[in-house]
Amino acid sequence: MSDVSLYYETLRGPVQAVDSVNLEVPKGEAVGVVGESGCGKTSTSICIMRLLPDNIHTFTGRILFDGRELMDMTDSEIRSQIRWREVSMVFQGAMNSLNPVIRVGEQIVEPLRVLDKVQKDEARERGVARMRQTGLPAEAYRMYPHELSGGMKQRVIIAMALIMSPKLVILDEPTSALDVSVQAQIMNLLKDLKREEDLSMLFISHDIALTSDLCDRFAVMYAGRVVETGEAEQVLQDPQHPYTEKLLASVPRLRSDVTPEFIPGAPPDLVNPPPGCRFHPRCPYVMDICSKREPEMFPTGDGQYAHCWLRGDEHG
Amino acid sequence: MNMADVMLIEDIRMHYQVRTGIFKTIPLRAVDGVTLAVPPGQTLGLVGESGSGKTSLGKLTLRLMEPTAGHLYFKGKEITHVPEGRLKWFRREAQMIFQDPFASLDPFMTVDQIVEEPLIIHRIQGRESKVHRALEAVRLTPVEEFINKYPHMLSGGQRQRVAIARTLILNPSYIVADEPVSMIDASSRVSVLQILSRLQKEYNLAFIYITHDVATARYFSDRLAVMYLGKIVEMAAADELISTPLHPYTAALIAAVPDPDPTNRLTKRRVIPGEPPSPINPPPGCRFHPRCPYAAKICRDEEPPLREVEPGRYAACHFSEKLQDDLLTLAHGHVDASSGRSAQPPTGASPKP
Amino acid sequence: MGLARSLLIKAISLFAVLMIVMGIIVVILGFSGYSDRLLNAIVTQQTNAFALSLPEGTLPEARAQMIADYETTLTEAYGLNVPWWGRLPSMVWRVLSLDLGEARTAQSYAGSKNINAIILERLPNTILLITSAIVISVIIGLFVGIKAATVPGSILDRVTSYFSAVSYAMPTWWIGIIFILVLAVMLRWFPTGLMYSAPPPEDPLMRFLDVLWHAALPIGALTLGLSGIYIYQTRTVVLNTAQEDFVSVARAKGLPENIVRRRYVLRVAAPPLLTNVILGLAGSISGAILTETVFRWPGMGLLYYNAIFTADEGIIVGLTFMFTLVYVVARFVLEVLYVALDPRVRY
Amino acid sequence: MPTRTQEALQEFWATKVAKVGVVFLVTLILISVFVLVFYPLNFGEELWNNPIVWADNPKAVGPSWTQAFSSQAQAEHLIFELPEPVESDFSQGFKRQLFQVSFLFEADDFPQFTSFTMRDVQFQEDPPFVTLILHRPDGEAIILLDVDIPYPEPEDSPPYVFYSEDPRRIYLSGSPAVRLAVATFARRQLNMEVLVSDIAAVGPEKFMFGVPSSQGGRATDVLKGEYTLSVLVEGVHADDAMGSARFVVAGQLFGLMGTDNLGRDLAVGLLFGFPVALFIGVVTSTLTAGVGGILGVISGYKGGKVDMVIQRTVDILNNVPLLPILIFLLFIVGSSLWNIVILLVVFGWTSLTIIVRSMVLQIRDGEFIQASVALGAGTRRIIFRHILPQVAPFILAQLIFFTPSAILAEAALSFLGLGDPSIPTWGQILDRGFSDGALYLGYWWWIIPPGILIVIAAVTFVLIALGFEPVINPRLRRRR
Repeated sequence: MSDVSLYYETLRGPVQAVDSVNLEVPKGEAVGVVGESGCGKTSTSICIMRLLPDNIHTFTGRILFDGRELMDMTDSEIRSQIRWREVSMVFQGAMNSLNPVIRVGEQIVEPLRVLDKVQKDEARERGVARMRQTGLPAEAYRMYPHELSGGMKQRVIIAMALIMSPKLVILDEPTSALDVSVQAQIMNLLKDLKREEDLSMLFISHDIALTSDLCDRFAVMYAGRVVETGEAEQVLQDPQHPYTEKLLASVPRLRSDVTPEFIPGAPPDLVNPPPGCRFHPRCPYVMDICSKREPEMFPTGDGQYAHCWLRGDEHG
Repeated sequence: MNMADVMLIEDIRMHYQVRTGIFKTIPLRAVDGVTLAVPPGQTLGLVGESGSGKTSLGKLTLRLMEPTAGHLYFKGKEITHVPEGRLKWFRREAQMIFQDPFASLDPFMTVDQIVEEPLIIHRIQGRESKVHRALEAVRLTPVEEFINKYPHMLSGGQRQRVAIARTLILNPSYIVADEPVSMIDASSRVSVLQILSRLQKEYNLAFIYITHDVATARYFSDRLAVMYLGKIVEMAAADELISTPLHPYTAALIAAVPDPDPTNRLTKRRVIPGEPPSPINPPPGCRFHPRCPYAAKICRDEEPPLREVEPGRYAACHFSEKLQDDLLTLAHGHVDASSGRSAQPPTGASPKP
Repeated sequence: MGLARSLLIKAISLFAVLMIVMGIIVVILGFSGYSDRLLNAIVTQQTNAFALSLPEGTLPEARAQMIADYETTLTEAYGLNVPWWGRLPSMVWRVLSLDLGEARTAQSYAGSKNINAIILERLPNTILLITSAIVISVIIGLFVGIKAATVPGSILDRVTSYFSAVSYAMPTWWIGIIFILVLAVMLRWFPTGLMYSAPPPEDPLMRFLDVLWHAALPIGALTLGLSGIYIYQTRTVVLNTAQEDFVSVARAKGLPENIVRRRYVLRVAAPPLLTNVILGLAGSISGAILTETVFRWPGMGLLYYNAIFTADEGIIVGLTFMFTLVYVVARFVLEVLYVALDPRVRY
Repeated sequence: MPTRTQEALQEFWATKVAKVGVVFLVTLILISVFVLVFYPLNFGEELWNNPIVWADNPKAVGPSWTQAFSSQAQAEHLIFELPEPVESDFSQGFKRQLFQVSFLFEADDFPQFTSFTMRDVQFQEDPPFVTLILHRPDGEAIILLDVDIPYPEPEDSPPYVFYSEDPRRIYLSGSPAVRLAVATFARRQLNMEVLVSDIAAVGPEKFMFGVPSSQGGRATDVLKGEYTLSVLVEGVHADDAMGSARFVVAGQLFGLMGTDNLGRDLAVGLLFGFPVALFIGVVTSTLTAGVGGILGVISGYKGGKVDMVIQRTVDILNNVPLLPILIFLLFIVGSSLWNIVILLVVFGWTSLTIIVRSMVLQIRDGEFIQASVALGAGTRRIIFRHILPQVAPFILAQLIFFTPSAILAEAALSFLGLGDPSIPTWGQILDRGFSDGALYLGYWWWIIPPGILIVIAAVTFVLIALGFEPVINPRLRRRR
């Protein structure tokens, strides 16, 4: 993804939900997109699937998937060639992601039946195989969503996301509604799947600790922009952007005695974001230039980049 | 237990009747025999997953529900079955902070009206200055900027601080905080907890902190009690309980929680299978036995009592002593994703400016 | 098994409703003295019939005695010698066992005064009218409502919402009157009322076409009155459902829009839409009274209207019972459909 | 940032339907206020149902403005008040008064009827002679009638005064004496073979205002031109006199909205319908919303046995076919406006109770209510301060939504003949028209306007309710 912007139209003016975002998901790797609520994480995933709502103000940029430019494709091409076949998605709120009146098995294999015209029995076989893989009993195939527990529903949705063997799976807060023990089960399942299927994953979460459980690379978002990207080791152990640093420091730890701190202030209104670096009103290291010019993407290490004037001085 | 405790809970039970047919009802034991004490100026963390009965227990202690059995003493006075009409003094002393700051404030009232309401209910004079002081105490400053706003104009963290101001304005001595930060963004979570800590010290408040998040519980609580299916399975000082759990469920709960660490992704978490069963039909014997990796025959037949395993450390497991080492690795050791080999707990990230 | 049980519960509760409605009607009739009058009328009528049936040569005294005896027997048989509440159980039983007695003025085509016969004759006519109107309105409602919901805010959407408002506000019977005035009286395209031409055509096909020709205006009026409501309800339910998460998931799955709409929006919206049909049923059965009156359609509604003005209590009680029965049965049928459509209510 | 109420109002006002609805509503209210100021409160009994008031109006004729669409010149309705004599003298023991009026009659159609009314006839001994003479444009005159004034009763004493309280109206078209006079006139002056029975059949006006038609036979054509009616009063005393008189040449058109078959001015009746419809709609819906809302709050907040009783009642009422039961009950209890309103409320509150109950259940378990309980707030404070403000907008929206239903239900019941006869409504006017066959005779002015007014009144509230819908259900908000 390069330079992708997505603004929504509202009564008060356009909301800059996603603003000039660059993001790369290498094959077989999991990239975590981390940020607080309203920072544009989910909107970013919507751009890739092109599941845009009606109130779009601006949608620009380039999205390259496997060498193909998605922005140039028509809606029907996206639908028949990209969605689920190449990129599938596990949505936030597993509870509402399943059609309540269709048996879960049918929902899992539906893309096979509709897009690939696979025969019923074969689809069923493949569906049950995927369900086994995600830890679901075969009997669940004929059940309705309301007969399943939250964890099982989440597994159904993961099985559904894998049914077409896509290259990339977008996971949007896949465990946020689950209990911690079930959350850990699902994370283990995702780790297995990543290894077994050589899947690329885009893991979207507000929980940086949870993200570290799965992801090889991180992209930290703040107020519609990516502020830092890099390998997990780089971002978690040597954060280069003040926001990343503060975000990490705010996480209460279970296994160390670091006292968590908070970031003063509140995220900006995206209808009217602050000029320059959007983090500058909350940044402890703020400089003159921060409120005047938007920082570029400065490389700070091998594959690590930060949008911060602090790093611009050191490296550029 | 000692009568100086602000809140003393004795073998409290809360059973509901759940209708399963037209004529059939089944008892749901949301809280099934819990004994706890909350001393002044201390925080008791109540940790558990959904359906464990932690919220029910919290509300019972505030008499938002009437217990089925057991006794509640507040500052030595029994309040178990006192009718609502004679509880007004208690309502002044005991307060609750709710999970969802978007739901716990009346959307039709301004910040001013919300914070003022307790004063009106208890007919307390000098409302304006008290509201100002309360808002200042929760750092909603300048007060003038917030006082006339409606809840929907505030962020989650700000709303929760309004809710805290509302509970504190009566100078209570006991507060039940039910997941007060779980719906707030990570960056403001800590600020809300810090405000609570500061006020606790200032006013010598007794807290029950209800949460599913072991990490914030450890940070904010003096003692922790772990609940599973309506019962307390382990109770100890927060640090001890986290670092050396004595109950398999506690260990599993801790194991499930990651710290931000790049090595996490290379290993798999040791998780307990299954999901918390419904409290409608709890398993016989130890309620955790169907999911427990160490379950033996005795666990199916005999319910383990909550006993003092070590001084000041209580656990409800037949094998607490024997399992100590295993539980430590279960909770903090990682298993390599490919080999299943135990890895050492990391020492945490070291952020630097 | 659970399915059968939940349907049984529904059946029992609907039967209870029927019983309670009957009870209320009977109590009100008794309390207000109508029941006494009703029964007295029957006794007088039957006594007169008995008097006529007596052989010619009977002596006047013996005749008077026999008639008086007969009348006493009847009075006792109908329980007129006890106050109205004493008759309650037997009355309820009579109505429940569909023994509705005799009408005072109304007659069946064959000339019978038996209320059962009259009602049974009228029932199919009413059902013909209502069923066709509801089926057509639901089809129109679904079709247009879905179209309007596809692009909320479009011209079609706005036009339909105005149409719905006006359609809701337009009494069906008045639409019928306008139809008669314009299409029957002024343009003479359709008959002004009734169900058959003056001598009904002999040929079955022609007879059927004749009924169709007569039914066109009442069905048209009912449809115009009902469809607006169905369009609006469909639009609302579909719009609500279309914003559920699982619909976005279905789109993300790469399903073509028609499948998304059919399986994810309409299939899920079907149970609430059906609820609307169930609730609409009440309105249309009621509407039939007015529509039949306007078009002089020989159904239960017209019978009811005439019964009110001839104070034919027997018919009023009988028909009120029948209306409730038809309604309750229709509701039950729809409940069964509902259970079939929504797996969540099968407990 | 605006408050919630302001936001809601903005959202409401943003929809076009709401604006149209509000404009309609204001109009309805203005008309109703006008009616309430200018009409007597017992309009129904005193005026509408009093045939004397409408006697001189033409029966079942269309509105005047339809003349514009007609190729034929229809007869205008002419009313002539004759307040005083044009001549009056007393000489030689002979009193003579002459009342006179001249008028142009240019219509292509004959008048529907003619009538003559006299007031304050007074005399000393014998009643005076009153003679009606019609002078035609062709110079002919018809002595229509010598009015018979009865002799006074023996116990009365002079001067005798007749027809002061109760003016004497003579329906000339139906008077045998007029028929005879006109028949004689037609035979002698018009040379037509006309019998008295013919005149009874077609009405005397055909000859009073006609000349033999070119078609021949007994057909006549209208004689256009200036007519004069003279009323001669002859007595023997100086103060024998007639006070005043009125002469009506009934037209084929009348007023703004025409008349019904009793000659009632439909415009007047329709106007009176405005406040009645508003009253029925608003009172019924307010009571319904009040009962439904209160029972819903009680049912939801109290729970337990109270809840169960309310819910079972709702179940029963919901499963009852409404109109037949309403008709049945109204038939038993008798139709009065209040009975209609009460029955509509009794059967109308259930839907709101169900929804309010579920809303209250949700709110009651909501955290801010629990927070208030924890603060020690009493039941009253919780219900009035926290629960009612949440459900009130919804109840208000439902109140508006109930209004058209009430208006339509009353219209339907009235149409079935179950309306309150002392208070005319649009439904009752429609019922009269329908049962008197107006429909089949093509008297559209009697059928269409009341229906349109019912629709407009109902539409007004439907539109406002539609405007409220996006406020209550944000999912339906149109994206701009």
